[in-house]
Amino acid sequence: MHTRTKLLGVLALAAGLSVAAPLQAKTFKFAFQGDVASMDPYALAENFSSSFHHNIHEPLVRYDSKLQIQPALAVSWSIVNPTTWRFKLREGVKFHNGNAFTADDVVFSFKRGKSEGADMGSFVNGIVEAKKVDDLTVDIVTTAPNPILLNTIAPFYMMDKEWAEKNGAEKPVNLAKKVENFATLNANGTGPFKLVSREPGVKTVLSVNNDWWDKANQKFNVTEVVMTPIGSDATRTAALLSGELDLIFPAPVQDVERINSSGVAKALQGPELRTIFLGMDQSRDELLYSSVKGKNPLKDVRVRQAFYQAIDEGAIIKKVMRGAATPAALLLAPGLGGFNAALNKRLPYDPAKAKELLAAAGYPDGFEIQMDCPNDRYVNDEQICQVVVAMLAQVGVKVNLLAQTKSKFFDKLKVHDVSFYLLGWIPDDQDAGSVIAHLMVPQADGGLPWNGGDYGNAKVTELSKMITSEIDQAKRQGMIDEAFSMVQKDVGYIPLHQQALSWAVKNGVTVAQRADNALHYWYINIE
Amino acid sequence: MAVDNVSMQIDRGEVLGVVGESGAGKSMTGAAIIGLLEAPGRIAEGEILFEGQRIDTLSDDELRVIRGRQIGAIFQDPLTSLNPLHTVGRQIIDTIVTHLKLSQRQARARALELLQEVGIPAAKERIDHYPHQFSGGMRQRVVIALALCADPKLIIADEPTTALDVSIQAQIIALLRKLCDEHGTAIMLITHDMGVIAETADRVAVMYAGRVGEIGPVADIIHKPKLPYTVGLMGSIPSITTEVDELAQIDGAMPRLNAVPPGCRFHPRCAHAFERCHIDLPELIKAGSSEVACWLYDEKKPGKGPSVSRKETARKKKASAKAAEALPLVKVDGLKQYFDVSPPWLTRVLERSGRQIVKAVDDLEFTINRGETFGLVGESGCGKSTVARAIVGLYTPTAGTITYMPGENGGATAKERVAEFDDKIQMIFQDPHASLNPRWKVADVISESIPEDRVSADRVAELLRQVGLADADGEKYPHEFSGGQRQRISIARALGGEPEFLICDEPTSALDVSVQAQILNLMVDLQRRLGLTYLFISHDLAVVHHISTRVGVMYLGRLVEWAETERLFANPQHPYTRLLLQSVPDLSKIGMRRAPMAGEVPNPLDPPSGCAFHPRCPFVQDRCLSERPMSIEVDGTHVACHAVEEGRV
Amino acid sequence: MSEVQIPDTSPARPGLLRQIWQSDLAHSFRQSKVTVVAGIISFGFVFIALFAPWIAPSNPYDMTGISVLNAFLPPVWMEGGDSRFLLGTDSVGRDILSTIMYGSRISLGVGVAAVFFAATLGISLGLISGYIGGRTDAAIMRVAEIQLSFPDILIALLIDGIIRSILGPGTHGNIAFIVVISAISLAYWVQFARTVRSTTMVEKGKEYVQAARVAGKSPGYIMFKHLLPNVMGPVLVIATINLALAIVTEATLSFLGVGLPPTQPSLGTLIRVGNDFLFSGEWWITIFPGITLAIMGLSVNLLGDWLRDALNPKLR
Amino acid sequence: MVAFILSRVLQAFIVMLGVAMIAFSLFNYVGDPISNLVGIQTSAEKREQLRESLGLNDPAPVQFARFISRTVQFEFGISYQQKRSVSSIIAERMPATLELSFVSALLALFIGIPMGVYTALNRNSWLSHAMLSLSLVGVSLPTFLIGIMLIFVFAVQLHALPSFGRGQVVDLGFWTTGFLTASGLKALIMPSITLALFQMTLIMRLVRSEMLEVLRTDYIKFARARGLTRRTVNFGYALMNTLVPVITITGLQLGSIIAFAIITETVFQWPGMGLMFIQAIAEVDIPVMSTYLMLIACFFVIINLIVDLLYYFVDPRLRVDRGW
Repeated sequence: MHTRTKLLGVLALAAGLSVAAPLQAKTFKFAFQGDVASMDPYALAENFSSSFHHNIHEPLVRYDSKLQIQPALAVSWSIVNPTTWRFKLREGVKFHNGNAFTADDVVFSFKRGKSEGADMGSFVNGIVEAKKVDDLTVDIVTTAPNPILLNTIAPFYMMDKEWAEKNGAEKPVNLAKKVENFATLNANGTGPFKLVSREPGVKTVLSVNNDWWDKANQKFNVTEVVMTPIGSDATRTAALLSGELDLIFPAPVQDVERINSSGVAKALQGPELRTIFLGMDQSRDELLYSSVKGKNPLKDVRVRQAFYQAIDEGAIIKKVMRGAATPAALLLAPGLGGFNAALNKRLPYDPAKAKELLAAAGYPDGFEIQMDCPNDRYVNDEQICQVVVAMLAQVGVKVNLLAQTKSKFFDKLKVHDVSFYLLGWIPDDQDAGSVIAHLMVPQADGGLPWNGGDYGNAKVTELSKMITSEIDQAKRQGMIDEAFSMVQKDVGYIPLHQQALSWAVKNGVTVAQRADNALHYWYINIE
Repeated sequence: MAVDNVSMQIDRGEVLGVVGESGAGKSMTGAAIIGLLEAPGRIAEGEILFEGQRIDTLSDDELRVIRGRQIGAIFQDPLTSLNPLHTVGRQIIDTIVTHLKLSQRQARARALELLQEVGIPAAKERIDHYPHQFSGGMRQRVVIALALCADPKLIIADEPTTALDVSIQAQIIALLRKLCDEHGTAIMLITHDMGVIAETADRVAVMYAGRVGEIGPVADIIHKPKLPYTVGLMGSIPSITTEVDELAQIDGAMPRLNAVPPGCRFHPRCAHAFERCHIDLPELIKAGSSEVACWLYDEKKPGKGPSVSRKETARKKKASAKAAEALPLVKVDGLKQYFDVSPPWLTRVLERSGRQIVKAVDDLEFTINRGETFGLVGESGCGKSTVARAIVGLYTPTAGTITYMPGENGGATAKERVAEFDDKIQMIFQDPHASLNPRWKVADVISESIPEDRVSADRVAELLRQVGLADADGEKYPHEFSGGQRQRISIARALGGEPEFLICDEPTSALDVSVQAQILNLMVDLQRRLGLTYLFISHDLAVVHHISTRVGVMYLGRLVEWAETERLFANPQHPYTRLLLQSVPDLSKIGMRRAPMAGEVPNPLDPPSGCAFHPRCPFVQDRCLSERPMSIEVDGTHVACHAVEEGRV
Repeated sequence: MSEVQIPDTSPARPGLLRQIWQSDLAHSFRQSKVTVVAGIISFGFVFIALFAPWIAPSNPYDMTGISVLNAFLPPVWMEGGDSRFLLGTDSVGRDILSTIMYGSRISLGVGVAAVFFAATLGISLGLISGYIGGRTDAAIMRVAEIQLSFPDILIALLIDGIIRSILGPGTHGNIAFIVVISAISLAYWVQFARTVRSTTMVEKGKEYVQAARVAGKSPGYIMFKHLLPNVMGPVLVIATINLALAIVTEATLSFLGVGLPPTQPSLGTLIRVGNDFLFSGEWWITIFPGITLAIMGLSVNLLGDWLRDALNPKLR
Repeated sequence: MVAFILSRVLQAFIVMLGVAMIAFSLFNYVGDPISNLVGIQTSAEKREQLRESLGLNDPAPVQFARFISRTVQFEFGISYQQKRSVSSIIAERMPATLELSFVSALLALFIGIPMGVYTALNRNSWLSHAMLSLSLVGVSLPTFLIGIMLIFVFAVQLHALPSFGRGQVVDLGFWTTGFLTASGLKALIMPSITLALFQMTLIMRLVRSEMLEVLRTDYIKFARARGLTRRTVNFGYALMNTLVPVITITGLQLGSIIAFAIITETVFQWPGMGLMFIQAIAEVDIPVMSTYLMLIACFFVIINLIVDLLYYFVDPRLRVDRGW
């Protein structure tokens, strides 16, 4: 009898612990195919992490659901001189721990974002510093005039200086001391959700921040969010269909039909802004992974074009993507700044032509090359690669595929330890300029590691610099078009398609699906 | 069909001996009576009556009540007959309460009584001990106590003494006999050892190939056997009292039970077989005080049965006569062979125990002369096999020398034994199943010992013929042969290097007596023809008596006595030799009742001080406890005993 | 019974198929219908493995013959099936039947190779350890013990991981076979070594070995000529059972994504790749390889089981 | 007794030292620990500084000693991928794996042993044959295949059980448990069955063959010859003696459950150490790999120790000296 009472006591305790949420609690449970790398918003500049952090931390300016810039922690801004922007901060904003949000926090955040171990380079590299003017006013000084500064800093979130310093999280990593950064597991932002618990790779729980400043947007009824990483497509689908989850992200394209016909959930599909493309090493004199020795076949534009025309993108979309993709000829998706539909025309699929080109380039019997591919990053990434391998085989090029997990793949890509690879790209600032800066400028000319094949063309490099600081939109568009045309002419990349956004939600759950694939919990309602 | 048409009867208080060679079906008969035949065995026909009640048709549960309560059983190996995880007390009590309506406390009291009755000293403490804490002989006593739990009317004892040493064997036999007399219990004593039967049984049933061949009073079976098989069997058993030149020999081997010949199963080996024996299976018929299953005794063929063909003439010791003037061939001097059996270093440190050294052979000295057979006897663990292995070079002696041909060219010691002597010394092993590589053809086995330059098919064939096998046998694998034939192959292998000196380590102890006789005869024959010298090691005094010219007795690593065979057996000096000779069961000891000497073989890890035999010696004095006796010569007998030296014996 | 049983491991007389057929081993084989079926199936797999290039409808490694437009075709008996693809096609348009045949070839090949190397290593070390004894024995057995603290699959995973990180990821695609085979064989040698060691220690004490020593034979000779043939019985049993284990281990490694690449898929790789389509209706991509793997594992295991019982006289 | 335990502990210690050596070499010699810690842009000078400050330039024995001293303080370094201390990662993941393994071990034992005993005692009943055939299927089928099938049937088709994860867990501060909630218990069902199946069949077959062996021994025959009841013979004598050798192997089997959980955890996305290990292998996250290795070794050593002690209490031959 005694033991029984004791057991009941424990059960009651358990209930108390697990159902701590307020009455009418609406818990939103969803699964992503991976996990957020860290609770530190500066740890990794990656699309999903960025969209996740936005629920906890906020930027000075943000995108609305139509991807238009709107004020967030800054209420207004003005250009003091071409390289200095002045931001007026929102009054009365509090961090989750109750600290007030001030100019000091902005200054601290930019400093932290530029420090060792932060992965915020693309957002803060062009910024010299943030200067405090008064408690609610900050100046941001840029290295050069930046026409899209607001887009650039939209994914850059503000952290609490006092909290970070108190907890020893001044820097994203502290390697020498071999201690973990406090912010890896904890977060303190101003956003609509607070971090409740964090178990990396297992589960992350957020709860609503009732003191959020943005009363106008507080129309959602979700009070708790549980995020679980589920790597396996099949498991993710199964969990949605068995009612364990409210949303899966992404929904495997092969399961879309099944989900829609299940009656318990439906797929949400729409065009996404990420372009999937193939990159080629065009700088080395000899490829790292190829049967061709002493020269680099991919330096020959004919070979690159042969690759391009050997790939039947129509078949990929039909079979691998099951129709859930749009063919692409540019590394820029429709709807992004600088997109020109006139340029978005793919070279036709023509294996005969491809063979001819290869023969002309001196490879009538083709050659052997290795292809690097992530296997858990993009929709059906590994399968796309497999199909590409098969298609290139038809024109005599034997491709050895190395598909591995995204972190290993990115490690390789960023040091350009690849010969031929698949990558997807979505500009964080929603603008063509950063696409060119990230992917089309060789490292020797100040390019970024993401240009894995080190594609370079002096004219494009020059254009890139001009685009970054050209304020006149028409002129700027001309430059962008010229740069993209040159890349197309060079066949610097082989664009494949924009994959469709593919989420699936349980019936009775409404979400807003933004074209940049960001999932923001403050748009979610559960019946 | 394993056991066929076996009929026998046991009366109250009677000991019925069932003898036969291995595979004759003795154990199966015993198992059938208590309903413990193992699948696929079953009783196909016939009935078993116990006190007039038919028990073979009973269900398992009904039979269970009879087992233990009415019929007890004793198995061969006391080491495996007891559950290692329960105390002996618990095992006895379990059995008692199963059969008798006694409380735990009463059962325990009875268990204690039983243990005392079977002669377990300090039974009060021992009752709570586990089996592994008892020695082999003590365990067999516990097994007997277990069989006696419910005071059964019949005990089936299957080879109860086979696994025991001679001196212990005598104790157990005496115990069984005593119980039989005191409780009026009938015992079915199953054994292959005629000596045990002679001493214990009232009547004897001789089994052959699954049938009872002859059954009758023990004296008649031994002295006036009627069945030709029994006649041959009795003739093939060596004795410590009689001398024969050659043992009677039954050629061939008993058929396997799945391939018995038609007619009388013994006819292929029978010298007296006539037509009818090939066709009709004989049934038991009355012949004098016995019953015999043999057509020779059929009324329709009246006439004399065969007579015992034992030549009781005294043997001229040709070999030994020669040995006197012969040169020494092997001289063993101060041989010590120690083994380190210490637990690992760590355990020793933690348990604060020192190194543990087994002194398997401790200061041994003897000489073997050319052309003689030197017999080495002793109980298990006395170190006799170690001596063999040391001489043949398998061990490097801890101390002492073994010199080969000490007289010629200065000889060669064991350590410097060179290749030319490798071939001169060969060895024959005990287990014919383990001594031949089962994956090798016989010809290859034999070739192994032939020096490489002389290997040829002819040589192999010659060796095979020498040991009585056919040329074609070389192409067969060892498993195609019987135990005796394998031992012949083993001998052929030993002869391959044209040795002068053969070390025979228990060469016949794994064989049945009739086969043993064949091998012994073969060895004697080979010795005569090839002029071999033997070191013959055995625990069987009768065999050693039969074959040796000189005999040495070992006890705990030391040679306590050695002398010419006749002298030693006729006039033993050392108390231990006397004990052995007194304990050994022998055909001549029919119905002998005696009080065997108590005591057990000490642990060789911790031998007694002084004279190792002193704890068991009736003549022990203080000196024996502290001083190790040196060997002295008394009338041609070398003996190491203070009592003999002081003339107290 | 005191009669010593003779194990029926008798080697057949050379060159006489008839004798093999009549041997006790063959007899006990024929006695068990299940074993006969398992034997026939195993033989079938060996046949497929050896002759896949000639009997498979198409070559799944030959990328030139594959069209993605044929992807996801169901088995021929279902609506939309194509007569060219009996069991349907996978996600890149390969014929499932052919990938299974080639996959079986790879699975079986990797299994046999891994067991062969494991056995070679294990037998050598076991013989040395058992015969020489002393410190050599202690050293080898200590290593074995440490390795035994970990389950095979973990050892295989670990070795796989280590080799891969030493070689660097770039080369992995091409030498995945070597990686997987060495991982599995290094995971399984211990069992061979321990069995051979204990058998060796038993056999070493037997008198035929002493007879050879008396005849002055060298340790190498004794180990090779006397002991090796006599330890082969248990080794054969372990090898068969371990073959089944190795096949399953390879499949598991491949399923976990650290085994063989999808370009040269083993059955495990096929299951892993197909698993993503299990719920989307294209079940044949994973179910058929799954069934094949199960049947292969089961039949080899059945053979191993029978062999163990047949070679162990005590169990009869 | 003390000597026995001490010598066992010492042996265990030696094994652990060996494993630590392997883990250490993994750590230091597989790949460059520095380039795994810093970004590609870090200068050579800075790398050298870091190398010096981490003591990577010290002689190997010094480094090993330091490694050991850190290890005994549960400091296993920082995960290359997660940039978090490995000990906290392990601490988070351990409860999930241990709970799963515990339930599976119970299932394997309490179903496997009775099945083994039944099949040994009733060798020829059809049920025994059925169990044996099933067990062979259990041994032959890869774990992951069984898991996939279970998910397909019970989660996807029947919606009866969750297909992944631990369900609702209760955080007790030092431990998270799924035992206290209905969803946690439901989530346990399929993974634990999947994980237990293989061990269960192994244990069953082991118990069966050991028991058959014991039933053939002389003391069982002798016990039957004394007319002891079938129950006493089968359970008082045979089963006890069967369990003595079974204990060792079963102990090892149960230990391997923890490691076998790798597969089950992958299939069911069970957030335990196995899943962590697989991710670490795919990402070549050496600190996590080597720590996991040592941890598993540690579990094994502990289980072995317990088995030895059990043995000691069960088997009087070890406990009581021969004496007399």
